[in-house]
Amino acid sequence: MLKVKHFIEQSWLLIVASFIFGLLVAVTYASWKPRIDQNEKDKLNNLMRFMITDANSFEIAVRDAEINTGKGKILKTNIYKALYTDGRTLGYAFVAVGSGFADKIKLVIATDIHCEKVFGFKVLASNETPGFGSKITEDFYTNQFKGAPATELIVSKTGDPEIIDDKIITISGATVSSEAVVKIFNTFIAQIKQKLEEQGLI
Amino acid sequence: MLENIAVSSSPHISKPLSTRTVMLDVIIALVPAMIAAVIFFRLYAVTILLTCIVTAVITELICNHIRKKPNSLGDLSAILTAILLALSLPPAIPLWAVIIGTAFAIAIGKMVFGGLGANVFNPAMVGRAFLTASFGMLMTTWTVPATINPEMPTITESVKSTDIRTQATPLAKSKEALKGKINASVANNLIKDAFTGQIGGCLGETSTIALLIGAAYLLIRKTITIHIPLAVLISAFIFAGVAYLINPDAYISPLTHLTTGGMLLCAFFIATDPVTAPLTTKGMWIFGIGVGAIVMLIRIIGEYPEGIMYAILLMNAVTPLIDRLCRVIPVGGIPNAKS
Amino acid sequence: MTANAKGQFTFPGGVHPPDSKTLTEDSPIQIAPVPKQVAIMLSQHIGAPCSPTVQKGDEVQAGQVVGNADAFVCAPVHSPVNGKVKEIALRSHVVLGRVQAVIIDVDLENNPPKKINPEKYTNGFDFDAISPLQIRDTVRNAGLVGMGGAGFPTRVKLEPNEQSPKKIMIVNACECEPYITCDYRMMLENPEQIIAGVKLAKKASESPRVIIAIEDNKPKAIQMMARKLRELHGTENIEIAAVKTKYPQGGERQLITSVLNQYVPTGGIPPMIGILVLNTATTAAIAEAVIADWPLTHRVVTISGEGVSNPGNYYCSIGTSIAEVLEFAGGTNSEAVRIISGGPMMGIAIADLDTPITKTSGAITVLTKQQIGKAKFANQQTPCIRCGRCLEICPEQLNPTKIAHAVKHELLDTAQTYFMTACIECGCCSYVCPANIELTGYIKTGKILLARQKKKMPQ
Amino acid sequence: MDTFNTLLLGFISIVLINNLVFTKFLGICPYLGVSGRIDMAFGMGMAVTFVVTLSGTLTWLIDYFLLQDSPLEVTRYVCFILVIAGTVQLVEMYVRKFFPPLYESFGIFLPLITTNCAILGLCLFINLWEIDNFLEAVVLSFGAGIGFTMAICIMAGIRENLKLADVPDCLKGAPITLITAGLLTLAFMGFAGMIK
Amino acid sequence: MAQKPTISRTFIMGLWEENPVFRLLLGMCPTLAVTAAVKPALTMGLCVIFVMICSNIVVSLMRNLLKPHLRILMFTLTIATFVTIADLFLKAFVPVMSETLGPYVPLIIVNCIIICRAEACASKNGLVISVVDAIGMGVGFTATICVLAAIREILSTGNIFDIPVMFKSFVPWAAMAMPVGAFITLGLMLGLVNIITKEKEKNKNSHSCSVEGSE
Amino acid sequence: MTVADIIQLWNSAWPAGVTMLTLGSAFAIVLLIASEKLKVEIDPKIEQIHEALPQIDCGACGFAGCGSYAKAVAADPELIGKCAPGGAETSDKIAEILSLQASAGGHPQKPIIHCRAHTADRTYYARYGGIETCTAANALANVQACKFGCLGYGDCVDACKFDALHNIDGLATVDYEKCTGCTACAKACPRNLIEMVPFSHENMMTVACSSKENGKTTRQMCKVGCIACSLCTKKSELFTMADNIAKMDYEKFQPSDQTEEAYTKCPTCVIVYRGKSAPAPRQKEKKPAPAKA
Ligand SMILES: Cc1cc2nc3c(=O)[nH]c(=O)nc-3n(C[C@H](O)[C@H](O)[C@H](O)COP(=O)(O)O)c2cc1C
Ligand SMILES: Cc1cc2nc3c(=O)[nH]c(=O)nc-3n(C[C@H](O)[C@H](O)[C@H](O)COP(=O)(O)O)c2cc1C
Ligand SMILES: Cc1cc2nc3c(=O)[nH]c(=O)nc-3n(C[C@H](O)[C@H](O)[C@H](O)COP(=O)(O)O)c2cc1C
Ligand SMILES: Cc1cc2nc3c(=O)[nH]c(=O)nc-3n(C[C@H](O)[C@H](O)[C@H](O)CO)c2cc1C
Ligand code: SF4
Ligand code: SF4
Ligand code: SF4
Ligand code: SF4
Ligand code: FES
Repeated sequence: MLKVKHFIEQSWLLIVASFIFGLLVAVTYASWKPRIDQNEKDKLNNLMRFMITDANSFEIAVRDAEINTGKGKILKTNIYKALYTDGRTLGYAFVAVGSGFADKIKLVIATDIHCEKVFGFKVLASNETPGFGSKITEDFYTNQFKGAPATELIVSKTGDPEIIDDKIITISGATVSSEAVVKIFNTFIAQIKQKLEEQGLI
Repeated sequence: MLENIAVSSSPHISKPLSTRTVMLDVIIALVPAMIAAVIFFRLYAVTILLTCIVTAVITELICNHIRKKPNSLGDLSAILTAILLALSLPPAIPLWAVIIGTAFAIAIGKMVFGGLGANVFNPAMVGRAFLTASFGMLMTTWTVPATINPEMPTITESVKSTDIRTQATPLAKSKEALKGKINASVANNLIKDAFTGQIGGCLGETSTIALLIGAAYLLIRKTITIHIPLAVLISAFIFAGVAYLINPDAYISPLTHLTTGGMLLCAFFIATDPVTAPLTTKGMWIFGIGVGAIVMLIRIIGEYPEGIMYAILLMNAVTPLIDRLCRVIPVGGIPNAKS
Repeated sequence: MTANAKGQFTFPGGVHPPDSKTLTEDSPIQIAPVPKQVAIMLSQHIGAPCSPTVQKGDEVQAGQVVGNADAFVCAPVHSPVNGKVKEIALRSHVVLGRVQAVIIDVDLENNPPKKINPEKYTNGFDFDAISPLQIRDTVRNAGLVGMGGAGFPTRVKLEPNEQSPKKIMIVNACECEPYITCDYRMMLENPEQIIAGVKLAKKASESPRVIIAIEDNKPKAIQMMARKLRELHGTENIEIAAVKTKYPQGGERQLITSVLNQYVPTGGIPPMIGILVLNTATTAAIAEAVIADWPLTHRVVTISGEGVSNPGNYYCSIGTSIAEVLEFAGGTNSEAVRIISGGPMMGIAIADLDTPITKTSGAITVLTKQQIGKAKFANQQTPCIRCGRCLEICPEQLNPTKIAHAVKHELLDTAQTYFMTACIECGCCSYVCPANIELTGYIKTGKILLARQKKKMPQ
Repeated sequence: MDTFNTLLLGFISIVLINNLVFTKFLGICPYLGVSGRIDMAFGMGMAVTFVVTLSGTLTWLIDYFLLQDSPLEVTRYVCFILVIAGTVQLVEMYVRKFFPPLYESFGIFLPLITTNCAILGLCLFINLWEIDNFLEAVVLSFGAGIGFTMAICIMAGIRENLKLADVPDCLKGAPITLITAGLLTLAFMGFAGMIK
Repeated sequence: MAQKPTISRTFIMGLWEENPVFRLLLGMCPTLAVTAAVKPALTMGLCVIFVMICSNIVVSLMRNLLKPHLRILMFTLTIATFVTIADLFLKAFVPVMSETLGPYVPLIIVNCIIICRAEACASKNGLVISVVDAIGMGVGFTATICVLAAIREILSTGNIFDIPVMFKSFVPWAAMAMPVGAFITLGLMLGLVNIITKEKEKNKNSHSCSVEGSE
Repeated sequence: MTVADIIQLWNSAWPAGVTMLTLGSAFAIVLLIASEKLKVEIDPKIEQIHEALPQIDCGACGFAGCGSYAKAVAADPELIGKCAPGGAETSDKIAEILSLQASAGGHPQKPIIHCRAHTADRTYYARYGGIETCTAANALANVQACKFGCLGYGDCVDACKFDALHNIDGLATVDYEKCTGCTACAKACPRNLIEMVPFSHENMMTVACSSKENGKTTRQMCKVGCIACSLCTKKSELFTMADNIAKMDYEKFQPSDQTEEAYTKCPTCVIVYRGKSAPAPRQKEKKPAPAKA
């Protein structure tokens, strides 16, 4: 018994403090949780709304669609459906991941309702070199995707980026990153199309 | 009584050799490469070389002034650094970038460490690395040499317009071959042009023959020893050779590797920078092999077409460790700990 | 001509400074006039200093002992002249600073200059009649110390050692320092004396084999010695080796490597591997002590350099002041800027010309600004460019630049990790350094600092 | 074989390409503070490697089995730091008592590690990278330690040389170390993009 | 030297004399990691101020109850709690910054400055001094990293707070946004600070009499 | 906020509280046991120093944490002042703990330089053009005639960490205001000119010369050296003569008429005061000018 007393004498502060701090943290979390969740949702929604401008709300069309990224690796991603105020589906959007120059690149890609035309893509997260690969977020590059056909895209070093077709002109000095985006695109788009077809959505 | 008698420690005579003569030798050895640069890149070469030298001199003067140190231009090392930096720049780089790079090379690459002899990294490569990191685009634009492009644009044009005639270097071709876009023999065929220098690339690296003349001069004058160049070239050759044997369609031939890019300039003029290379012969071999290996690693596996600069900087970083590892052993062996 | 020694006749590293021997190599040894005053240093050798055995006012005879001590590692000192002790006072010593010296006013009337008498050594001295111990005792009493520079008492060197019996004796006749020709002249003019000395030393040290090592830029000396050796001894057990001309071939550690392809352990000395090295002048002095029964009171000094009027070799009394010695050679000329006791590579610059010459002073070199070089004279050092030349030529294969820089920043431990104490202070590294850094000077300083630190440690 | 490849590439990647010090700015304090001498730097590196492997593994386990996707997720930081601080303190006491020679050679660095963000940083990054394989977590943690050791040893080598150089007074110490570190990161960019 | 800390002095100390970045060389990781632009730097600085104030308050209140073997644990526990709160706050109200700063927010826990102040100041002083110290140190830290961030942002983008400030033909130096830029800028800044301090000391020495007289 | 809200909050919060409680207690127990079972005895001085340090183990001192630094400082007081977070206060405390020991007599040991010749007072044989340290200069043959006097290249100045030594016209001079008596300078001087002396008075009298030359030679070499005339020994019994140099007995030193007379009568003015408020050394009265004319 003496030992217990000794222990309490020595450590009561830590024990009490950890309990109180635990509560404090949990209470804060509980009260802000809705906002945090909302923020997360908003982020994706905002990006998607950026591409599908008319969309009013988004909901998951296919949950955990399995995408084969090559080398036998399977990735799960949600396919969202963009809804107009009247409930009409405007298009689909999904998060795609692949390796860039330095690290993984996470994109949000949006297509039209038939998955035939691309509305565009936005970078959700990337770690490309500033001044080099970081240029994949610039309009020069992203605009080429707006309206591009949702088929296998081709990369090219030369050409006119203003012409919207399946040819994507690389950013000079960041060929690797530019190619990476296209590669991610190509890997995902066909399989997404297939998933949507399986679900009978297109 | 004997006011004009001076006393100092032995020895009282010395070899007629000074830092200045050593540096001057290297500058002389670079003359053929500079001439080649002027032949192939005309005004570009001249302006870049001059800008580099002037900036280096001014930067060094300012640094010395701030530190209240005597003028150290006399040892010519700043000028040599400037020349080597200039020779490793692409012809079409705008002059303001040259100024930034040179100032960075001298101030951050050399003077902050205490000036000549104290710097850890090769100043010229520090300057180049900073430029590459900052202005990647400008550093990868390769102008077609004047000898095969009679309407070589003038400087003012090039700064403004992006449509100077450019040309893929053999190493860019090599990268394409690695990705299976073309056959490596396309790059291998450029070797003849590379020998004279009629090819895209940095100012000083294109002409193999000019570099070899300079190298021979340095070796004859005993300004450098053969260890480092040999180690760099042999190790690069072996790596490239193994890759070539595995798949000659994807990997360019070892000889092409040795004659293109900055390999020769690096082996004879940059890796041999005494300040940033190991002191001992054994260390020099390790250093050289390391440089060769990293260059080939970057050229073959890495994302960049060329890796000379990074190889040099990385090996510079480990030079103190190499020196520690390759400590010279006195002729009488290492004495027992007891005595 | 060369012996069947198994060495390569060279050693790793080393330099080729201009040897400048033409100034004096053809000038025969001259007998120097008697000085007016001599100062006999009581510390002229490594080991315990002597205490004076005479007092102020005493009359002394030439050859008389004026200082002695009981220690084993010690050699007595003798007066080279007849005269009267003026006082016992401090005099400048080349390395030791101010040390006690017996100052003798020379009795100029009855003091004929001492001559070298070659004939003494040609007519049959009975080498068998004298025992090794007798030789060693005579050597000690004659005050013999190594005359090649270090000044270690010769008796101690000759003493046989049970643990490592002497296998080979090397006679160091390299004279690798520029300018110096005193040993060379001795070999040309008095080969008999040297050979007699070699035979005595061989007997005293009980070495079975002797190799006389001469640099191959002295063919005349090699021929002369070979001929005389054949005439006086025959070639068995005593050989001549022509070693490569390279500085510091005469360093004993280098010489051993050259001649025998053996390495003396770092921090060790030649006896550890059974080798004895003697300088030619030392052997000549042994012969003089044993055969002519005269102690070490005179030696040949090369006075050379562009800064003296009449360069040459002079047979001088030990104790003569450098100022007076220079007078023999016509004095210094107007361009002289540095007076060196010894040669230009290892010699020590002198400021106080009253410094007397000692048993180990083989040369006085006077250099002009041109020889020293402008930058070196102005002590203009530039930063080390890590060119590695100093490592390449260091005959001990040390890392002079690291040691010197560690000393400069007072990191003695670091310096020691690069084996600072193994440096033989040959000066090669400073000689080649393009940045003109006084590497040897720093290393010497470091050794002093280390020694002092060690001394202070226990407290 | 495939997992082995992943592990190897992961290891090389975190040592050379995504080195914590050079690309993630973690552990800078000891990197500046304890890189004066190679032996000290190596000791520090070893200590970090040991602790980071241990705590990387431990926190991964806690995270994976306890916190992830549970309401307790919010206590992640507190749990992580408690685990790290507690473990380090324990290990230090233990080594000090029972292995004095070991303590002398690297244990003395242990207290310094609690406040070294390389440890917590790595635990957080492993969480961020969504590593879902135990072995991978262990290898990455270990690799991070090795990467740190390499970085600090290189720096120590350079600084030992700089001790003999005439660095301007105002830049002596931390400033020149920072500048050198900057140039080192420049050099290490050579490895960028080598492994995906 | 060991004079009793006054409120104003304590505050000033943190700003310059004991500036955590320049003088104590602590908390280098966030200093370098979040200074590619001013916004994240400012956010980070504010977080640090918040955490430091809270932890200094708690530690100052508990200062007489601490047991030696649990001290470090206690400090880290306190700090971690407030860091979590700060992190949640960012996530809830400034999600963009939360994203940019990523794991560097939780890394405040091991930021040596905070533990240092907890130990060196809060565990020895009363509430008021502790809070002032926290504010002083925090503001010093924030100001410093903002200056660093401003330099880097201007050179690497030509902008500050996304407002272009450089001349039109300025080509941004991408390297300044990379680790190189961080290390070298900080290194040079430290060098500059060293020069300034030395100048100050010199001035102080030459006027030392007048300073003493006025006090 | 309603009661229901609070209950809901509590419901979602208590698991976290309990988790941390458990973790906290677990560590508390383990660390308590560990701290008692694994206690290691250490030198009380080191412990004291450790207490005085901030104990945040930041490594700014260059050591592996406060513990290592404490140990190092205890062994080598020259390392004081490396703790940046602790600042000057901590340094003072450590200095106090280590209380740089006073001499046997209870007086602080301060250095006295046994030379008083400035460049102009000395005779030189040549110009010195070598490495500019006293140790290197001392190793070369006598550039400066007096082999005993100060060389003025300042090895001691470099050794002093407290800026208490300065080279004034070729003579190392102690600033007694700043000197802490750390003995570093005494160790550094290759000529052993610097003696650590118990300062029983603020200003101590001393014979500021080390020359062991006889009077005549000293006079030739230095204008202000001790010429061993023994005058002082006749004036005061505190002075003794050995090896051609007068010496003062510092332990017994007490300013008196005798010592004052020795001071004023010394023909070369080599007896001087050294200390915080010492008067400038006496200067030899110039012989009346006409002597020359
Ligand atoms: C410091 C540095 C960073 C780089 N970062 C990237 C990058 O993030 N993304 C990329 O695609 N290329 C990057 N590159 C360029 C690649 O190495 C490669 O040279 C380029 O992709 C080739 O494209 P180009 O043919 O258009 O020059 C970088 C280059 C350097 C020197
Ligand atoms: C000394 C020297 C070092 C160089 N280092 C590099 C380097 O590290 N990286 C690089 O991309 N190019 C470097 N270059 C430029 C290349 O040699 C070559 O010109 C270029 O990389 C080939 O062009 P590409 O990038 O279009 O293939 C260097 C050039 C020289 C002269
Ligand atoms: C660098 C160096 C060079 C030397 N050169 C010679 C030389 O040329 N001739 C010589 O007799 N001794 C020379 N010595 C001295 C020898 O090493 C050795 O001390 C001497 O030969 C021993 O003989 P002793 O005891 O008779 O003097 C040199 C020493 C050193 C360190
Ligand atoms: C053989 C040789 C090669 C050199 N190479 C370089 C070089 O690559 N880059 C450079 O900046 N300086 C070079 N230098 C010059 C000099 O060493 C350089 O300015 C120092 O690194 C500056 O401290 C070289 C010097 C010599 C003798
Ligand atoms: S380090 Fe010593 S042994 Fe080597 S070259 Fe220099 S002086 Fe000679
Ligand atoms: S020779 Fe001189 S410059 Fe060359 S490494 Fe040695 S010290 Fe340095
Ligand atoms: S007192 Fe000694 S160390 Fe100081 S300057 Fe004089 S001689 Fe040099
Ligand atoms: S080194 Fe020490 S004893 Fe000498 S003057 Fe300086 S503080 Fe005083
Ligand atoms: S802030 Fe990262 S280690 Fe100190």
